[in-house]
Amino acid sequence: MAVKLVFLGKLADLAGSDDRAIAAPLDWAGLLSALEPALAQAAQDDTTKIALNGALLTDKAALEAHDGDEIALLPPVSGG
Amino acid sequence: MAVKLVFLGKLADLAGSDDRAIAAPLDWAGLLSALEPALAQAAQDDTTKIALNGALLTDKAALEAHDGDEIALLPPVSGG
Amino acid sequence: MRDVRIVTQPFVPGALTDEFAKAHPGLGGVCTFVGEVRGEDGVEALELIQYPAMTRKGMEELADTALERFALMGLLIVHRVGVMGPGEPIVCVSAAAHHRRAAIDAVDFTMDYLKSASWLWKREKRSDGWHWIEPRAQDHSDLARWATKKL
Amino acid sequence: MRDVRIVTQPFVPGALTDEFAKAHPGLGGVCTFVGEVRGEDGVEALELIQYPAMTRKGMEELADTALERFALMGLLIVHRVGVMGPGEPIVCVSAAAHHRRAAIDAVDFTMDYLKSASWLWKREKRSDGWHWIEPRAQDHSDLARWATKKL
Repeated sequence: MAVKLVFLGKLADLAGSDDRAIAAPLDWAGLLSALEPALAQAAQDDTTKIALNGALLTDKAALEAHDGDEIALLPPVSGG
Repeated sequence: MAVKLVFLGKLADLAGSDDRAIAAPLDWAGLLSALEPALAQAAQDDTTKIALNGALLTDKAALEAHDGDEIALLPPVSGG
Repeated sequence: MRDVRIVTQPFVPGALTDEFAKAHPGLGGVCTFVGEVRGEDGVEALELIQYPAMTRKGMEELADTALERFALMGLLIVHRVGVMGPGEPIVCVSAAAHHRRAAIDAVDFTMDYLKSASWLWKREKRSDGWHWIEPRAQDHSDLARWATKKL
Repeated sequence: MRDVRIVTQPFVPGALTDEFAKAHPGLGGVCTFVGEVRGEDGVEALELIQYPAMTRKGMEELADTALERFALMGLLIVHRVGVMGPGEPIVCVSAAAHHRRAAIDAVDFTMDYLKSASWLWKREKRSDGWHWIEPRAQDHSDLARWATKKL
């Protein structure tokens, strides 16, 4: 009964790992409370995008993740 | 004591060969009188350029060719 | 033909582009851009991190957009990810078309989007360690060209 | 590095462009355009006739102009002449630069000039024999772009 969190780019440095599992189900408030303060702040930053199972959320607050889902925290891309 | 005439593109078809030798020295009037009428007419056409030893003449009438020189009759280029 | 590849090992651009050209008989021209890791500013290595759930899909969508927007016969995108050294190719984009303008414009367009809108995160290793690369203002002006330019 | 070659035999573009890229360590990118003989409209063969006293020199001058106008590290022009068949490469232009825009623009510029202002005469063989190709209006509009476009 877990959701996989994936941290990209510098957020992986901040998180100390590329990914972690947290308890499902999970909404936006639950995600923020599950993260360390610096990560929670980064997650709320306008430049940080959130994807659920590879699809970008247009409204982060609408996050609803269940067992087996994957949430990605995407800082600004720096290009190929 | 000859000048080499070189015919490019469709002018070679008109001349029946890629090049020919004619007597030196040679000026513009001499060149025109040495050519068959169709070639002389083509040579005078504004779209036909004349080069002497690889250098384009800005004024065809100023042509002055001597023994060993090469005159090229250049129809419009059709591109690479 | 749409051919999008994300590769983790070094690649040889000429072999890919020759093969790509052969796959499109009747083409008029192929335009190719190959980007390499620059060694300037003391950069010892570059790392590109992909997100498998999104990176390849994003490039496939970009390729579809280019194929629709330009009169192309085919588009090849090969993008390296992982750690690479100066002089190694990072990206190779080839566009095959009946006419050269379409091929050149498609490569220009695809590179602008790849460089600024790909789901890739980059860091550089210098003598003092790894540094994350922030987006550049230039990237946004590159993309703005395609919103207004008549093609 | 300026490298201008007129060749009478088939060539393999990828081999040339890989070698060209290797010759410019520190480059950011290489843009390449390869033009091939199209087999459409019943064309069985194409012949390009050069004038040795002018054709190569003209291409060298064009390469010098491109090297001056764009921030290039090198420019390669390989042009086939003689008789060739559909699918065979006619021309390969590669530009190496620190930045991609310079490389792409230089190839675009060089191709426009090569296609319309080279000292080359072209004829096509169809089922009813050889036909000389006249200049196209498109060629002139291609060149006009470079007189007005700010780069």
